[in-house]
Amino acid sequence: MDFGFKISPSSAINLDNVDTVKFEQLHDMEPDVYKCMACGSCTSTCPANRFSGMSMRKVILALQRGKEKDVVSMMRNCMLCGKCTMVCPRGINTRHLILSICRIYREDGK
Amino acid sequence: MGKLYDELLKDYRAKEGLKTCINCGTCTAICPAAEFYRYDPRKVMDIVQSRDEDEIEKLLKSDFIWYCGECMSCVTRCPRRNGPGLVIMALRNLSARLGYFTCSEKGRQLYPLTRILTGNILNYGYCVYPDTFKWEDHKESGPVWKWHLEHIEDTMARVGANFKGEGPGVLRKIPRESLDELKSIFDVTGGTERIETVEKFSRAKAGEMGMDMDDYFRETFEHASQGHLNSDGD
Amino acid sequence: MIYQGKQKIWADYQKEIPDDHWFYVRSCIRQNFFPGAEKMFLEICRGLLKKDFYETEHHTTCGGIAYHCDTIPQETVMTIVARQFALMTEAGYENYVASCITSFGNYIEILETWKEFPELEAKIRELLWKACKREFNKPKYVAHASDLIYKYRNEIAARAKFRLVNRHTGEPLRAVEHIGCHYAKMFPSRSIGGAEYPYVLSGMIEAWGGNVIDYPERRHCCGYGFRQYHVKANRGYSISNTYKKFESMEPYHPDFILTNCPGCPYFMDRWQYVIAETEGKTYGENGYGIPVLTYEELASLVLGYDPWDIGLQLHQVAVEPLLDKLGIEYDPSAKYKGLNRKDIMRPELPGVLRCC
Amino acid sequence: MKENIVIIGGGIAGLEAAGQLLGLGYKPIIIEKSDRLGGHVADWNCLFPDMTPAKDVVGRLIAGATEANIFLNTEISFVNKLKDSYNIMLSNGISIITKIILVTTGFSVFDASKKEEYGYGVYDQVITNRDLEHWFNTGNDRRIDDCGMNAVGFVHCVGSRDEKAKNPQCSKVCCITAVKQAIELKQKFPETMVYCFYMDLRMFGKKYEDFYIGAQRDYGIRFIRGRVSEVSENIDGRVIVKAEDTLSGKPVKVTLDLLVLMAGMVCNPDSTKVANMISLPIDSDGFLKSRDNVADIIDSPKDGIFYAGACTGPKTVPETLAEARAAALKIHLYNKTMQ
Amino acid sequence: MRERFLTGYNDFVLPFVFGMLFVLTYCLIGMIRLIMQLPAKDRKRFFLSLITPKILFKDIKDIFLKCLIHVDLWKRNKLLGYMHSSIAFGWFMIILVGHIEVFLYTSNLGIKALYYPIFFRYFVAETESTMKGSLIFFLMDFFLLVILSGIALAIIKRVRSRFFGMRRTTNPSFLDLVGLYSLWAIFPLRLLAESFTADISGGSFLTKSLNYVFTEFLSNHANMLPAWWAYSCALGIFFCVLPFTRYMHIPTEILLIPLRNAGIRIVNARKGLAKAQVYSCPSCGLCIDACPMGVMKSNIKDTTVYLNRQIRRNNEARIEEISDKCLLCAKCTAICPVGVEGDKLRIAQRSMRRYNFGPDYSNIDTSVLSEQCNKFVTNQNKNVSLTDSKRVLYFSGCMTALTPAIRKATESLLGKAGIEYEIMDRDGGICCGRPMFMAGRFDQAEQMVRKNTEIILGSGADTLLLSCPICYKIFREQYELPGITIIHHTELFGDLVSSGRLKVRKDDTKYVFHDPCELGRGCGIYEQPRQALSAAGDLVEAAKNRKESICCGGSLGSLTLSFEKRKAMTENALTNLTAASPDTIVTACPLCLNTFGRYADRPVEDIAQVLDRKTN
Repeated sequence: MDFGFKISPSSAINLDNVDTVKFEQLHDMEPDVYKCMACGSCTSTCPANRFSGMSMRKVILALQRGKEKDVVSMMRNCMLCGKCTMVCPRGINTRHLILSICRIYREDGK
Repeated sequence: MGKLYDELLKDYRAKEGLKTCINCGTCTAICPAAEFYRYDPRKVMDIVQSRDEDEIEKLLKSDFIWYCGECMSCVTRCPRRNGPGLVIMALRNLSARLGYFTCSEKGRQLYPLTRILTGNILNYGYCVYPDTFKWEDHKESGPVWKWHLEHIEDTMARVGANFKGEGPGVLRKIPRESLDELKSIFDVTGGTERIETVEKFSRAKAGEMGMDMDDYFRETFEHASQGHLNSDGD
Repeated sequence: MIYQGKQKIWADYQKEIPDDHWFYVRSCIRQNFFPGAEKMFLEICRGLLKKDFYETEHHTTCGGIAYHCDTIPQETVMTIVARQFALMTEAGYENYVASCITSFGNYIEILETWKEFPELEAKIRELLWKACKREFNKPKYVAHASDLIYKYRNEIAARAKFRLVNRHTGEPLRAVEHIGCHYAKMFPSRSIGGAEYPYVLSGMIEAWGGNVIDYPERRHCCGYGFRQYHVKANRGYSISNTYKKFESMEPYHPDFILTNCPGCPYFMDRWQYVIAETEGKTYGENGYGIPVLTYEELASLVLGYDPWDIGLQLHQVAVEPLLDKLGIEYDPSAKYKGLNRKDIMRPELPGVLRCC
Repeated sequence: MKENIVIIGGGIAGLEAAGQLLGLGYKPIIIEKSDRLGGHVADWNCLFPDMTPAKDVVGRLIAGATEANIFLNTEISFVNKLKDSYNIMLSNGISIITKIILVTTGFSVFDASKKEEYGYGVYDQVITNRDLEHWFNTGNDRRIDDCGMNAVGFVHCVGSRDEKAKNPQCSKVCCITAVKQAIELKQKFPETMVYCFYMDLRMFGKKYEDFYIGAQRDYGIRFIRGRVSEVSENIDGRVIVKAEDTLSGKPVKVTLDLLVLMAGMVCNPDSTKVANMISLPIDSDGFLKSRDNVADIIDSPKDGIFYAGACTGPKTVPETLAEARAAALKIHLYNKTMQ
Repeated sequence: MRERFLTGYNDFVLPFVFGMLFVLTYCLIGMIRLIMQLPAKDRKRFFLSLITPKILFKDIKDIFLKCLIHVDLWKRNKLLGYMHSSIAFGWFMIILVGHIEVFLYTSNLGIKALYYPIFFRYFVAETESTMKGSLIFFLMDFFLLVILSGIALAIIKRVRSRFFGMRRTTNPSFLDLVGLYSLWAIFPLRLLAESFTADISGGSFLTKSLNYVFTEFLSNHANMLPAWWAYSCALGIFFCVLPFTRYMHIPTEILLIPLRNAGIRIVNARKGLAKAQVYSCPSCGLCIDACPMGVMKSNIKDTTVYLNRQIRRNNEARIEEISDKCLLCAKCTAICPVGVEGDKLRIAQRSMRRYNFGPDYSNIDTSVLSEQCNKFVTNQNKNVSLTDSKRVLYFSGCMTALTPAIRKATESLLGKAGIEYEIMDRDGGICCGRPMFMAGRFDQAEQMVRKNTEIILGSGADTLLLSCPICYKIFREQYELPGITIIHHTELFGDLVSSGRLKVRKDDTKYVFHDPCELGRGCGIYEQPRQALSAAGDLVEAAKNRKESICCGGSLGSLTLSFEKRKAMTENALTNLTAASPDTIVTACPLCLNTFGRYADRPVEDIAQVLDRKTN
């Protein structure tokens, strides 16, 4: 029976269900990924931010929250220019991190 | 007219609800709307407290402020004694007054809501009344409700209601003089003016959308675009 | 769960409730959907317990739903409420009891706002005079009807014909309570038991022999959301919230749900029907739903009233499995009859949800 | 030097001040309500940033103060103001006349059960920072599964920065304590996922930031910026925590085997009691009011009465000790001018 | 001439013959495969070059100068140069003269031609006719001596490389050692063998003299046979191991030179030119000292010489590590005696990486970006406004956004010089593509190049001005911007200063100029910045400068070097720059400015800042 509306899935991030296998793989390659303190310097300096909403801070966060699809769409316009690496106060090598993400994760977010 | 923020702060609900937000997110964490809509009450608070006129105007014209269910769960938990739910009410009030509500799909729903609810109050003295609670518009009310409506004299009598009767009791007929008093209250407190404002802006919007008011009613009452709920577009 | 910990908190939220002489105002939604509940409230309080409850036909809606649907300004709702207070004052009462949680929250909120902004109260008095030529005293005490049933819970228990015990197993029934959001969330101190572990319904269940189950989403809103239900386009929000609650309570296998809010039993009852029809999922045993009762209905049942006299036939979810557990005798053929067993047909049966 | 100096409170501030005063040739009197010295620090296991064992610190302080007159299990019954001195009547019947009082009554740990939504005292698996330290010390707590746990959470700012809890102040040390405890827990249970729910991380002290970086990089502790809104218990008795992941703007929930509440420092009711007896003012944050919060934090507005430590606000151990030393010196100079 | 043995054969030639045949076959097959691996276009180009006299002449000249004389090494260090050329040239001469000798006196060699010239002295006896060849005898002994002196130096170098201007040398592999020792053994053994027979077959000052010494002890000529066997064996072993050692560079370089002269570039990371380069690496280790990463010992194994070795071994894990770590400063390329392009080789390796997804810029609407910088285009008809002066479009670049002082100074100078300009990326733009290119993701870089090209061509400018050498390099190399001059601000300001359009006040500040990798080695700009700086103050030079300038350590080239690990490199670069105690370090790259600024003990400025401060 169609009532004209339906149940919507929750937007809440359930950390119990987040698959961390790939993130652990990433962490093995990029131990510094844990060092992000979400200051947002990378986002504010990113030239791709205005085009695809790229934000390294959000990328790191989204990966830990199992939102891989968001990551791929944010990274769509990353130019690998290295500004985020330059400004990161925690010295995270974000450029290599980006390349590693491109190697580990897949476009369909799987 | 003054600046939007100042205008907003004239509302007692904003006065009560907006102190200083520290962006801790306690409100969003338990917000039923944040869980299913693309909505974050913390951001609403942050925008309002930023006093950024452009952002506040955008907010007033957006769907964002219409997602709240006014359950007030946020009020319980805020460590700074804010009431995001109250601020939302003030924002909606302002949006309705200024006619900004017609700029968003969820805002435009104010038209059917006003027609149904104020109609019920002024005609019957109830917010919800069987004569206007049609099964066709509320299929979820189930076959029981359909049956109940079809035999309402009997079902009401069976449980001892005073349906449309004189004197006190369940769903009694509210005396004419009381309804007149309600109308008078609406007239002096701005209730009538609000109904007219909503009507006026909705009429303009309906014209813009090329609809007559009945179509506009159905459209705003029934239509939900993609992108509001979290499930949309994923 | 540490019960003593909850008791400690309950001790901090006990309010004094006058025993008698109340001015009673009704709930819009309950009159529509659970007309028997309000009838039973007065029946129990007046008829059984011999308390003084006054009702006037001149009272109206408090306007709370319209207000929370943002269709009327704050001044309008305040003046409507002021008129209700004027009716109380004119009738010579000081204790005001509301049948509706939205109203209850509305009254409390208005009184608190007036306390904080006395100029607003003065303005409303002026407006009321202008509109209706009435004056009012603020009630000395505002209660919700469930507060009173809570208060009388032991008296009711003493007269009870049934206890909330499964007749077949002898085990106490597992009850889930759901408190209307506006009962305690805005002003926890005006409630019984506070906002986090409200005691008003738990107290009844305990007093009548049942077991209260605490489940993770107990505090979550039923999903009414005012405009999120009244506008058809938004009802996905409403059902999603209820669904979340049912998913959370499912592992505890509750025997029934007790509510104190007008909307909540309607939504928790009807959304079970919609979930069953759209998702094919039912939460009760054997394809039934979980019966959702109001506190008056439950009180009436334990007091031995006939289930069809109190209007349980107007629930979509069948209450019969609960009645069987309680050992309450009922006449299945009388369920959908009118007065004097007048045949008025019966509702269609839903496709998935099992009903009687 | 016959002058009586009364130190109210035998925590680390009282002990350190007593030790210093002994060194200056005084014979201070310590009045301690409980049956042992060392105050809250004695309940702790290790202290940041160098993980110094708390018992070493307390042990050294006690050793340095043994020469003082120490009254344990003693409370102040009342205080009479004489012309230029105070007559202090103790619960053990002794009365002391003194011109100099040092208030080192310290703080109380916020009663976490007051934050009802976190369910301390209601849910089995919710403990406080203090409970955790107790477990570090004794290894004895049925709530902590020695076989390891799946996930543990820390909630910062419990009863701090919270107007509803009537304590809008930052409790200063909880951030670093949470990070410290998270690391210690992770050292014991390396497989456990540890989450910290914070509003701001206030890593102001020496080497605190290193601690924080280490917690992230070396221990993989997950920091979630969002205040926990509600805790509930699931059918297995584990707790479900709800917060907003404010950095992604989405509600977040997680099921935990243990939730540690970082209960903050609030003013010790005993401080208030003492303050009432000697008519000392209370500051707007609920702690004792100093003559000046910048230049004269250890001076009360009354001559001859001094403060040291957390009775005037949340303090770290080194800050408390520094104040105690400063107070001892101030008392010494005050005594000289009196003569 | 008289043959001592009628057969003209002895078994001892077999090791040599076998080795020789093996190595010749190996090299021939290798060469054919390599040439076949070239893209068809390149292959055609290569063959064409071989019949183009000018290029052919250059090939021959280069092979002679580089392979035999090792001119590059002479320039670097005389001793090192002599060592290499003595062995290479000496051996070449011995082979040449030996063959001349054989062909002068013998005919109808047949199969014997394979070994006869090598072991000539064993098979022939001295006669009247051979006596006429005393010049040849002398030459043979002379070159042998030359070689022996080279070998002696080589042995010393193994112990004390510092004498040869090298701080560090490579760690030879086992086969390298076998090759090395057999090579070292060849010539002393030849001396020994020829000396034994010098009284019969003749000889000159070296062999004859030694023969006298030997005959004192050993009169039986039968004793000479083991010496000849040993000589042949040493040769045989050397040739057999040659393909598997660094000595493979000897034949490969002969191929590499014509390939390079034909203008072929690295396309495939492992095939064609890349392969030729890898095998041309003589493992001399010059790149080790050149590498700026070398300040940290752990990085020594990540230099180009080791990259080549790992590529030859197909050690993928190490190849990835080495190629990703490199700063791409290209200094190894600049100093490599055989012309291995360490930077390009690494970028090629990076391009082999497989990614699951990659950026895509098709969604970026360039028209929005164009609108921000189309001041030279008149609105109505989209025509370029015609003004006489330069229409400069200034692309400051991503990195300059982090050093706004450069942009501010540049704008100010442009204003002072009265040049009409427009900024292309005032609110950020699209990256030039060079960093992406350096990561080996060519397609993505190409997309960015196209997007920027659209914007630039639509801007109506005639000059594209750049502040960042990283951008500058890719704009010069990959962009096709017809009618638009691409210049770096050092060039522009250098010209403006020389032409007097910018009047710079000179004072006695001592400046040192740091040549940014991409500007100097990358684009060959060395003079203009120095000219401009000389006008502003006293220009001193760094210990290593220009082509050998040391990378600041901040380069985007490296993908893996962490922030902390770069510090030592920056400090080393700073020590080099401050050798002459300058007051101010001047650079012309935002990245260098940023990096040096972090650790320098004295002011670091961009050249634009210096000039701006000193002009009115």
